[in-house]
Amino acid sequence: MRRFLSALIVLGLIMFFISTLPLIPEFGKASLSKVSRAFIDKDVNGNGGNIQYGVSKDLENGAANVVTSIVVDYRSFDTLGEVTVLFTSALGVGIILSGYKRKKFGREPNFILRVSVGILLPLILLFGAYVFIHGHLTPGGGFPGGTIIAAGILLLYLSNEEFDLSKTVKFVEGISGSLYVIVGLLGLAVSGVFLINFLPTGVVGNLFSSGIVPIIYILIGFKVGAELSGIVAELHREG
Amino acid sequence: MIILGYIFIGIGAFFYFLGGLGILRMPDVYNRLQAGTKATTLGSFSVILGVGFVNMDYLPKALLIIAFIALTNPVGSSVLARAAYLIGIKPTAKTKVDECKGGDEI
Amino acid sequence: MSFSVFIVTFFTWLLLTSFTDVKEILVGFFASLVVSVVMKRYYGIRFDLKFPLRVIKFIFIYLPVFIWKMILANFDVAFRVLNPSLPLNPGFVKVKTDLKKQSSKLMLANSITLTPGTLTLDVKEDELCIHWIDVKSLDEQIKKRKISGVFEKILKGVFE
Amino acid sequence: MNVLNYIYFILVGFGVLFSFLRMLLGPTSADRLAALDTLNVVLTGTIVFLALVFKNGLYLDIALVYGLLSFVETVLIARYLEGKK
Repeated sequence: MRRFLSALIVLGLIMFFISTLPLIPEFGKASLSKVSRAFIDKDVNGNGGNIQYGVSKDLENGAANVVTSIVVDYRSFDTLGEVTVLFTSALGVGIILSGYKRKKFGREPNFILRVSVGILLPLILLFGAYVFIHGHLTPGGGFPGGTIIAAGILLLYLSNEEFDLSKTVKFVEGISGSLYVIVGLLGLAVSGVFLINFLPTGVVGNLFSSGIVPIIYILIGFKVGAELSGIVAELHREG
Repeated sequence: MIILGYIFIGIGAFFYFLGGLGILRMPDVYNRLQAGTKATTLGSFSVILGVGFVNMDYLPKALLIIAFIALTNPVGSSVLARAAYLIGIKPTAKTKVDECKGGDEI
Repeated sequence: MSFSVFIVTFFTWLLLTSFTDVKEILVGFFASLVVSVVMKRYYGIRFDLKFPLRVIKFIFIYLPVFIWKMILANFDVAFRVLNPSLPLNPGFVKVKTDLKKQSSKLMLANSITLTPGTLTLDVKEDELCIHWIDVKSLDEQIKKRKISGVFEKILKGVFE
Repeated sequence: MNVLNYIYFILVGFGVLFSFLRMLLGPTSADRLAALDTLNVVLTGTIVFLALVFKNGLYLDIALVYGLLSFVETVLIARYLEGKK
């Protein structure tokens, strides 16, 4: 009876979602407010015709991805705060779980898993780096890239018992966090505003086209990857 | 080339269908994994290679995804089969031979 | 830094960015340099001077056999799944292998998983525990020939 | 090429439906995880195919991320199922 009821509820929800689908506007045809239109025109997909992907140069912000330009350029100070929130939660996990002795999994790790993770891990790290280096061109960025790196570290923990990186993680985290603030202070020194985009922007769609946005995203990627890996390490140590 | 690509995609879709059917019909978890893993791996190769053929710009990344699936998919099913064997999930009654002797002495 | 990791990651980067731009290749060079410095301890494969020969052997001898066996495996699965009476005669068998290196044992296990009617459960030193969907015989020689014979010969040439 | 897309989605839809049924029915958790693993690989291939349908190469990146996460998920749950001795 319970199963039947739950199946009924799920069916009802699916019907509801399908019935709401036609209400969503088609891709690229949403009616935008003045503000979002202005931001999109400053970046790439402006329908006004004055900004084109791969042609226009020296824009105010050259990121091809509008969300990236807002997150890491116009509201970069907010992102600094978000990274701090993540840092605080990692610190909390570390404080609560520290002091326990390290336990091991009941079974010894699988041979096939251990060797294949040994082969895959550099590629996973490289893919995380790819995601956060291309954060201003593709839907990606520091946070997803860091998460991919942490997933790789999680795989390493699952397959390898004798392994610990708590020290390295803290080091990388601290370095990248303070570099973020230093980049902001450089903006303050050059133009008088904290975290301003003081580097030149190139042609939209190139790799070096968005001033300090890629640099900050690389730092965020390192920092988020280190923090999440630290959380994984603490949880694993707790058993 | 486009036609060849779509033929590959069709073959891959058929193998995906077979994989689902195998997962549903086989009697125990080991046989299910056999059917599921083989069919979906070849299906993925075929679909992704077909997409690479239809649009040549995608080909390098498609090859990368193929290599990734070729490395991870058998490992995943192998780890899962080992876990099922270690916790002692009974194979189907048709199973006659068991040289690995259950438990930890694999 | 570990040179083999560098080669693999740099090639992966080239595939990811589709060989487009000089700047991309430059950035990829540095990224794979960093990864290879970080990862020098945790890596299974070591390359040496015979590496190009191995790649050629891998592509022209291993891959065709592997793909052919995979297609056979899928027709086997199709035959079993679509047959209304489900012809099965499963069992767990042990097979010994002569391969020594870890990476070649991994490749052997993966190849066995993807070829007709077999699934590797675990590898322990030189024994593989295999779920075989259609047990033909329990004799050592026949088992080995049926399950891992071809691949073992090829992989010995490629990796060791 | 619209008809071909429909053929693909019908075949794959049946595959997804069957493995979903197994995920609901499966007597043990290993069965459910096996069905989930199959489902994930099918979905990875389908995301790659969507790159063709929507003419947008970014779906390939998404497929790579999805494949990676599904691998991590399978391994993690399998290691959890193994449990202690």
